[in-house]
Amino acid sequence: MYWPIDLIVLTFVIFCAIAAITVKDLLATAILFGAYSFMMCLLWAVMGAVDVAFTEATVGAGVSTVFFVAAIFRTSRRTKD
Amino acid sequence: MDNYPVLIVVVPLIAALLAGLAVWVEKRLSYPIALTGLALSTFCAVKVLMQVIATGPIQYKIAGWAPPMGIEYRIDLLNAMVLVIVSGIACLNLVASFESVSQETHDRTGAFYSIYCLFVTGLLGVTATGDLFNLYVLIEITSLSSYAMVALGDKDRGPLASLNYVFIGVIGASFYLLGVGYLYMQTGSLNMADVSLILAGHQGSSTVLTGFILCMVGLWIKMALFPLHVWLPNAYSYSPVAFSRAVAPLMTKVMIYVMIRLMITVFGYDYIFKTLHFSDAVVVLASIAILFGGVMALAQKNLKKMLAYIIVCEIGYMVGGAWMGNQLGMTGAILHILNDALMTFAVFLAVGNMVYKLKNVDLSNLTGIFGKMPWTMAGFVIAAFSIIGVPPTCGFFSKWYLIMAAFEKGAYHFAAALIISSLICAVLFFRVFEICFFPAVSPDHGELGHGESGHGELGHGKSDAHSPIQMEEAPVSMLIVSGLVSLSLIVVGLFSGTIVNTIILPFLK
Amino acid sequence: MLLYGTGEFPDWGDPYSPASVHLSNDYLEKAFDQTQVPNIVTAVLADYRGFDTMFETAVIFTAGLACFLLLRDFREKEERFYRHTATGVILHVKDSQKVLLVEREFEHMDKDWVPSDLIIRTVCRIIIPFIQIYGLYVIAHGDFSPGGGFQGGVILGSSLILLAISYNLKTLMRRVKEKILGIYAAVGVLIYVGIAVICMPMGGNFLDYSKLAPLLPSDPHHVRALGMLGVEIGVGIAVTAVMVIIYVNIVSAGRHDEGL
Amino acid sequence: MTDLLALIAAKYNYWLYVILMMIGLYAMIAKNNLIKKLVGMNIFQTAIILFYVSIGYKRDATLPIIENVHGGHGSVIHAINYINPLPHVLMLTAIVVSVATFGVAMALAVRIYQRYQTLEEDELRMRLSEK
Repeated sequence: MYWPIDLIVLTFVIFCAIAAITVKDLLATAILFGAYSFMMCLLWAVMGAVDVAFTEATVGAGVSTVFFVAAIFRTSRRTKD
Repeated sequence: MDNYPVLIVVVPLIAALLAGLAVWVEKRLSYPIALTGLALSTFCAVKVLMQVIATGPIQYKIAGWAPPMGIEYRIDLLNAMVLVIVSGIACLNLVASFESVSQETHDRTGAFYSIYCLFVTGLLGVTATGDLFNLYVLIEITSLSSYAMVALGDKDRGPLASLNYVFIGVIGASFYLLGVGYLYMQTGSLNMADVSLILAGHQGSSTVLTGFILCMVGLWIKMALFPLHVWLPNAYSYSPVAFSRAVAPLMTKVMIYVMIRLMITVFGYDYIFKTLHFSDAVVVLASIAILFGGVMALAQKNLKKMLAYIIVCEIGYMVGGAWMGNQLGMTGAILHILNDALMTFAVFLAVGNMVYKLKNVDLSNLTGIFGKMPWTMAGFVIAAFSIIGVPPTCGFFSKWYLIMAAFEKGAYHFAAALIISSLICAVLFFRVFEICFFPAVSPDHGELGHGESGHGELGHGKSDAHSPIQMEEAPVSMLIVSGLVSLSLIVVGLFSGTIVNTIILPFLK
Repeated sequence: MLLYGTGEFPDWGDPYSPASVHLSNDYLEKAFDQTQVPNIVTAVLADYRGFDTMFETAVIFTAGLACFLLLRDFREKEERFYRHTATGVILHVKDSQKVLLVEREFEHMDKDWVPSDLIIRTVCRIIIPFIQIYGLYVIAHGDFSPGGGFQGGVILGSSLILLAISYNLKTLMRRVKEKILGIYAAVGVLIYVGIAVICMPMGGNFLDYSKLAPLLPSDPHHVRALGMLGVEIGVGIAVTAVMVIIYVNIVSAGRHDEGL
Repeated sequence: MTDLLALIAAKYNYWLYVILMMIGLYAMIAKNNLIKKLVGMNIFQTAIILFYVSIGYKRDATLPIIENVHGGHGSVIHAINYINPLPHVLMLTAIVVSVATFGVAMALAVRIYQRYQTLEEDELRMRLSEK
């Protein structure tokens, strides 16, 4: 494992997590959450859990985000926090 | 046939799937399929219980792999008893709920039966399994199906109560999963028996301690022990009756079973009561839970909510008994699993009958119901006596064991809490009886006004229509089940000595 | 408290930590000989711990059923829907015309509707079959490479969702009827449970694939791998159907008529 | 001090998981919007998955897929060369469970919005007490 890449991915994971829960637009939350899942998936692929990474890529970054956007489409984008 | 242990769990699953298919093919088939599935499962459970009593624990290797590698079912006396309780109550409840389900869920009855079977599958699987991770998956099946069913209840508040339940349920399950992860890290195994063998060599490890605490906290959230109980009253009282009748007696009791299973089989007495030193604190917590549940129950205006708080109180009994650290306490707790499941079921059956007729069970709406529904109320009275702990009914005996255990341990606060809560229950139920016994004072129904305004109006119109006293009983199937269960309360009470001697004491040895 | 527990953890990546020594070595060393499946994760998932996976599929089924139960709203079935099915008789020949018809009716139904881009539409139409083939590959090839029934099912499901996004929900619902989805979801799990149950009259325990040998026309050595393949196909079908059910119910709030 | 640094360096994955879990828990408790809470819930679950995957990792080991399937039939498989597969299996199941929960929770959120036209918790509470 090449440590600078690792460090960058780790930073991104935490950054995306914090950003996803702080932005005030739910659509942005959805996209940041997708990015978070994808970073997580990279992290797992680096750790050798390819099956888990594959699942996370399809589920976390793919289908969850779509469900998310669908739910926002049916509710509202606005949020107070 | 030696496949009974797995059939107990798989038959309801198949029934759920077929019922799910029937939704699209022929809607009327769902109910008979579900009923057959649960009845078969009960049959298997009884078979297994008899076999276990005769020959000792059964081990079933799923997929034929030896335990630490594959998943195994290990059925001993405690398991077998809880399996019979769960499948029996689930089956009886289904018999009783045909009418109320079609009343409450309209065009979706088929899907409801399917998801109900999945719920029961989850509970049975949790009880039967001997694998820590399999337990987690099954807990999730149970919770997912209960989220869905809670949301189906009250149109206004059901979904919100359910979403809060989702958040708390997920936290609970995740804590449990995390605890299992810590244990796995220390032992490298997930099989309960195997883990406990390896753990014997790691008594002082902080990882094991953290894992233990995480598992326990997760389970406490799931069973709604006092400071973590907030989700329970709303979730139970806003759900459809057919479901609250099943979830109230079963869900928390199965979680308590899991706690006892982890305490005895995985960690062992020695670890919990000799190495760790917080069992007293848990007993204190349980006492507070008992008192709090009782007091909150007194403050409720709605019968269903009141009963939900009584469940919080009963959970305190069982947790306290299990953590007392002596044999009497454990006996009391296990016996109380059986008794409490039965009496909660009985009391919720009666409430279900009332809801079927009245729609709304605010206390102010129950006036004069004795005259209208005498059989229902007879069942209610027996169940209430059992919850209070009047001698011939079964509730008395488990409380007796618990109080004896408290005196043996010197935990007088727990004994005091038990007695006080019994008194509170007595006050509570006699208040209900009083309201139910006397018919509404006069035609003007002035006393109805102080109910919650929206509901009060609705109840007002309803009771107006029925103001001349006449028999307004619930359907026969509901009554028969109600009567049967109330009878069983007394029978179990009379035979509790036998139950303790054949099932619980041999298990604890 | 969590950090307190961390203090005694074995170092990260330590090959001799208890977790990687006790059981995993057994799996690693024996799995291939016993099952003939080189991807050990799949072997453990579908065979040693196949019971977990069965309930995992049941969880998915529960989720689909729950979404249906919570959101599905039968009340407002519009007659418009029938008109669409009437236009959709001819397939592929007059595709552009058919789409135009749908568009015209859609404009007054859905006020948020934006005309979708021709490029997006064409590209999606071209790539959807490839996505589906990839999904099938992932399901079938789960024994040898990462992937399996669940991932493949999700990919297949998302290809259908892509169809709904790039065209509109009606296009999807016209091709895949709700009834079909519901039946597939249940049948997928039933395939899994069925394979597991068949093992019992064949003399084995529940899920014991090795007892299926007399039923399958192949080398008994590979029978476990074949059993896993069957199971994965079941999982794939169920997951595909459930993903579409959840998406459709959420996006149209249970009406199944309009949506993203 | 160097001890502490060494401790952090050796176990930084575990630290990361604790941090993520706290972020998730914070979002679930402190946020007002129900969808934000759901995001928190998902982060919480992924943190646990990260924890499990970290348990399974072995230094200098390769993926748990046996090489040379067809050629080297007699060759012995050395467990030390492969990453522990069991946590991966468990986590596949956990991911599936978490997406199922997520879907159901989203459905609930849509139901709530249909009924109350809001997803903010304080507004919901206000609507409820109005009645």
